[in-house]
Amino acid sequence: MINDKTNNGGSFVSARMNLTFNYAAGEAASRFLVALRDENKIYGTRCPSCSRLLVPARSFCPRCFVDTTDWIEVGPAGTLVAFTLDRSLQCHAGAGKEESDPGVRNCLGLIRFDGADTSLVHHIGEFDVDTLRIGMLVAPVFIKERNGSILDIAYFKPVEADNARSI
Amino acid sequence: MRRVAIIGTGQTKHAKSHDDVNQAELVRQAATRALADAGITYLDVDAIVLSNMELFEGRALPEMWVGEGASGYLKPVMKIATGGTSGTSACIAGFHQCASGLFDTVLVVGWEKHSEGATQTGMALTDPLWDRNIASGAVGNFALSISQYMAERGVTPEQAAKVAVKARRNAAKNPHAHLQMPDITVDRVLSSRMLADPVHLLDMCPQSDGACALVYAAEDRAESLCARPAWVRATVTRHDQPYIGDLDRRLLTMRTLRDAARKAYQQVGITDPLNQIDVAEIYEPVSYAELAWYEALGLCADGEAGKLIDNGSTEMDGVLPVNPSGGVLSANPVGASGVIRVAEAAMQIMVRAGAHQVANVRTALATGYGVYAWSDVIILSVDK
Amino acid sequence: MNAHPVSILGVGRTDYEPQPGTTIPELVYRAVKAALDDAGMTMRDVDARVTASVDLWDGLTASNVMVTEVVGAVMQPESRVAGDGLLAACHGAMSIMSGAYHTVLIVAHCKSTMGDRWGITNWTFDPIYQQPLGLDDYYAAALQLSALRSPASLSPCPPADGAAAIILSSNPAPITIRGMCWALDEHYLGDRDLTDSPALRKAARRAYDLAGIIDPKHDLTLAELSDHFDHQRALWASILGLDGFPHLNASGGLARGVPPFVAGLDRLIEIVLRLREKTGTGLAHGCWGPAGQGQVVMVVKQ
Amino acid sequence: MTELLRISHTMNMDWRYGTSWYFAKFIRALQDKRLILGLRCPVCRRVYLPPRPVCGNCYAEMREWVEVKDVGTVLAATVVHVPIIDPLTGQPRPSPYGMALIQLDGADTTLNFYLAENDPAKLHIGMRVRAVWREQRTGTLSDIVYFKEVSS
Repeated sequence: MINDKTNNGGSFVSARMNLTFNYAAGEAASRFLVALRDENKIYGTRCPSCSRLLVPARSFCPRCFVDTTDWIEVGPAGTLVAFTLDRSLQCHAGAGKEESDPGVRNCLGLIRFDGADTSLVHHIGEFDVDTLRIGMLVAPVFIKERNGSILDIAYFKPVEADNARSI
Repeated sequence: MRRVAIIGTGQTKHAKSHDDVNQAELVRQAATRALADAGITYLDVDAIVLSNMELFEGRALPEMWVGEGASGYLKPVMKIATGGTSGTSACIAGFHQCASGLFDTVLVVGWEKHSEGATQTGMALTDPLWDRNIASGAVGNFALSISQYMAERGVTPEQAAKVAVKARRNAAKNPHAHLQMPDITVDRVLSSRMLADPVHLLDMCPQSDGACALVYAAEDRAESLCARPAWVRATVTRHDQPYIGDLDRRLLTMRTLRDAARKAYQQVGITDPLNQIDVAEIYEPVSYAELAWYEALGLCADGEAGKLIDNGSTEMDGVLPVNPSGGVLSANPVGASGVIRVAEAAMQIMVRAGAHQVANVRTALATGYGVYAWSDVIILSVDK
Repeated sequence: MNAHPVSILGVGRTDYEPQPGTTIPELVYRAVKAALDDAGMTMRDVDARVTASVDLWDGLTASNVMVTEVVGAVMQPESRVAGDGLLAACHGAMSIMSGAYHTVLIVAHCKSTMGDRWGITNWTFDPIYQQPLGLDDYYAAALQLSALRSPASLSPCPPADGAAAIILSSNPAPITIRGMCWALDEHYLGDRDLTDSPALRKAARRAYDLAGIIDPKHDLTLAELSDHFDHQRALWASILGLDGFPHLNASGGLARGVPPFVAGLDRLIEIVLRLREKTGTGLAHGCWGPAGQGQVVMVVKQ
Repeated sequence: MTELLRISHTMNMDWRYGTSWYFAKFIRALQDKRLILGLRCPVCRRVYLPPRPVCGNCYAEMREWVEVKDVGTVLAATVVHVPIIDPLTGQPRPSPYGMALIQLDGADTTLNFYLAENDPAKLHIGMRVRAVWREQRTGTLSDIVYFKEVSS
């Protein structure tokens, strides 16, 4: 084994990549995003083989490799099944969101809708750090100017069970 | 080494843009078609090898998302990337996986969606300390090497244009090919826009969205599933130095392809490639390169490539049809292009090439090309 | 895999630490030279090589181009896995088992301090549903920690730059590969049970079958796991059937700072070095992608 | 028919590329002294540009520096008419422009570089060219503007 503590005598050169990519969503994800944009609705698709309801909607089941069939509306409220709220995340740059937005605390969650067999990842906002817990009911807060993106939902926020339908 | 054959292939339509499918769905189209062609289901696939130029679409570990489109859930999935040769490298890796005895059925899928990215810029993301200061794109770099090639070998723009015409006329018989220009003529090639002297627009390959898949099976399985499998008889890889200026007259010498072909021919017992090979699918990113590859592949003596295209030897009805599919000049989803070469060669052996089928194919040659002068050579045969 | 096992003839690696002034080719050259020296070989003895690196981490298109010369690939065969180095070792071993080559050099390299360590991993997530949320490997691990209901803080291994190399051969030698496999989990984080890894389960089962391992805790002498985050060590161990196994990550694991993609190959090197001291059966584990979506296992024996 | 969407993402990140001893020395000589340095292989004696730690043909370490002239011979030439996106600026490079593979006196590899001349009729293999240097050099290969025919 070598020990390479030799003085290298090198420095470094910085270079930036500034590139824009335009990804085709495909028919299924486009339909999901259009429903989100135009109808405030969240859809899943069902696998005819394993019967799982996959959310967000997609064209095929990754486990059974068959086309999904039925489109089924879920939510809007769902159950928080995991979330990131770690002290180290306070200084973790990344998640493309405004640090200044008081509703967002670098918190991402997994949300399981009734009837769905998979969870949706999204931001969690407008919460009280001390009371946020797994099992809580959360509902989407939509932005005003929609453009057909998963970010047409700003975040999910905790709600009382009674209010879940009124968001 | 246990025998391994290709028993099925599948391609998408290669096109300027595929908006109806995302990358995973594009891959699934090709994979599904290959499985159907092989007469198997995704459950029969033991392992998967993927090929893609990730920075063209700005992806990091694209197999994580796109692998699902190849039925990768809970399967051994390996992503191979070696520049332009990625597709042929993946085909060779998949062959090794199957021949190793670890896996009986291996699926290889290559894809690219150039419409989603900034290919030209992505391609220029080479050595930041050197190449990025002197970027002239693939066209400029080819044009430089072509100027040397023309000067020494006396090849003419008309002869190169004939290669471009042959490719697009063949492509007109291939429903998967991107460029469909059955009426193309030498004059149209020569009057198309000059990109970099002497390379015209129609001398160059397009940028395509597309995917291609093929299925390998080990001996027993191949014979039980396929009446006429395409047996893999030789695979040889040769890489070369990293900078264009390192390569002494690269198109003239193309030492990697020369050496790889010689070794592959040795393994199969080919001494007269022009007459002993029945069809070739070679990776020609520009018309002039095909002429240079004729020489490097030993299809003719150095300096005779122009004659070979003039006398029609490599046309569909010639002694050795080259690129019946239309080649890279007619469709170039980079990560898939090498897989397409191998799949098209296999289709010729399996007699599944449809309107661009060559008669009586027993031995087929496929090549991969990438970086400045990297080569893969693969020989398939109807004989084990 | 027992008929003609692939042997490990030499191992080499650089120091792992931030090395901002050093080029990737130079790092790779040091690791390759160390492995050749360790095996008592020269580059002429090598038939082919498999490198492991990922473009976006290196900030280069086709990043293996830059290491062509230092891995001895001029006019020679090279393949390249865009993933963990232990996968490259699997590729090399299969190439030998296929009869294509006798001796294959495996090299993995990454300078994780070159770029935005976590920002890069945002580009792994599907661009439609997950990438826009700003997900990256750090968040994925944090969700995994939450799903595990762990009170612990998220603890990633320190960033580092470096390269590792091993030499595989069909020539008989004391240390041989007895089993290997790898697999991918689902991509959408919400599809996965983050408290489990079916991919690791599947890969381990095949590797154990090939190696004839029935009771891992009894049949294995030591194991080196890729704990990119501290909480993953116990999770992977439990899935591998190694709960409470005393000889786990004797090296200290990735906590001492091992670059991504080098990590799995470095686990194998740790196993080889220990098996040279004391015979036994070792397991090397690698994983790559969000919350270990990709999993690879290799079993070696002396 | 569903409306088909595309999702845009912009990658805007920095990378720090190490230079090691060999590129650091090359750049310093270029910037400070307008000097082009190559490394010589101890086995095949080829002089390499750009410098690198190992000769790929011989697998030999290179440590011997050689001064290469900023004058050389054109071995291949073209005029590029398409506006290639310059990866350094992200902007199209003004076209047409001349490019050549230039064998600098003292080097065995060729340098691909821009030419001052962009008329294909005035370019020929074998022509002698000299580097035109920037007044304000920053320590990159771009410290050379282009190569210009040596007037006889």
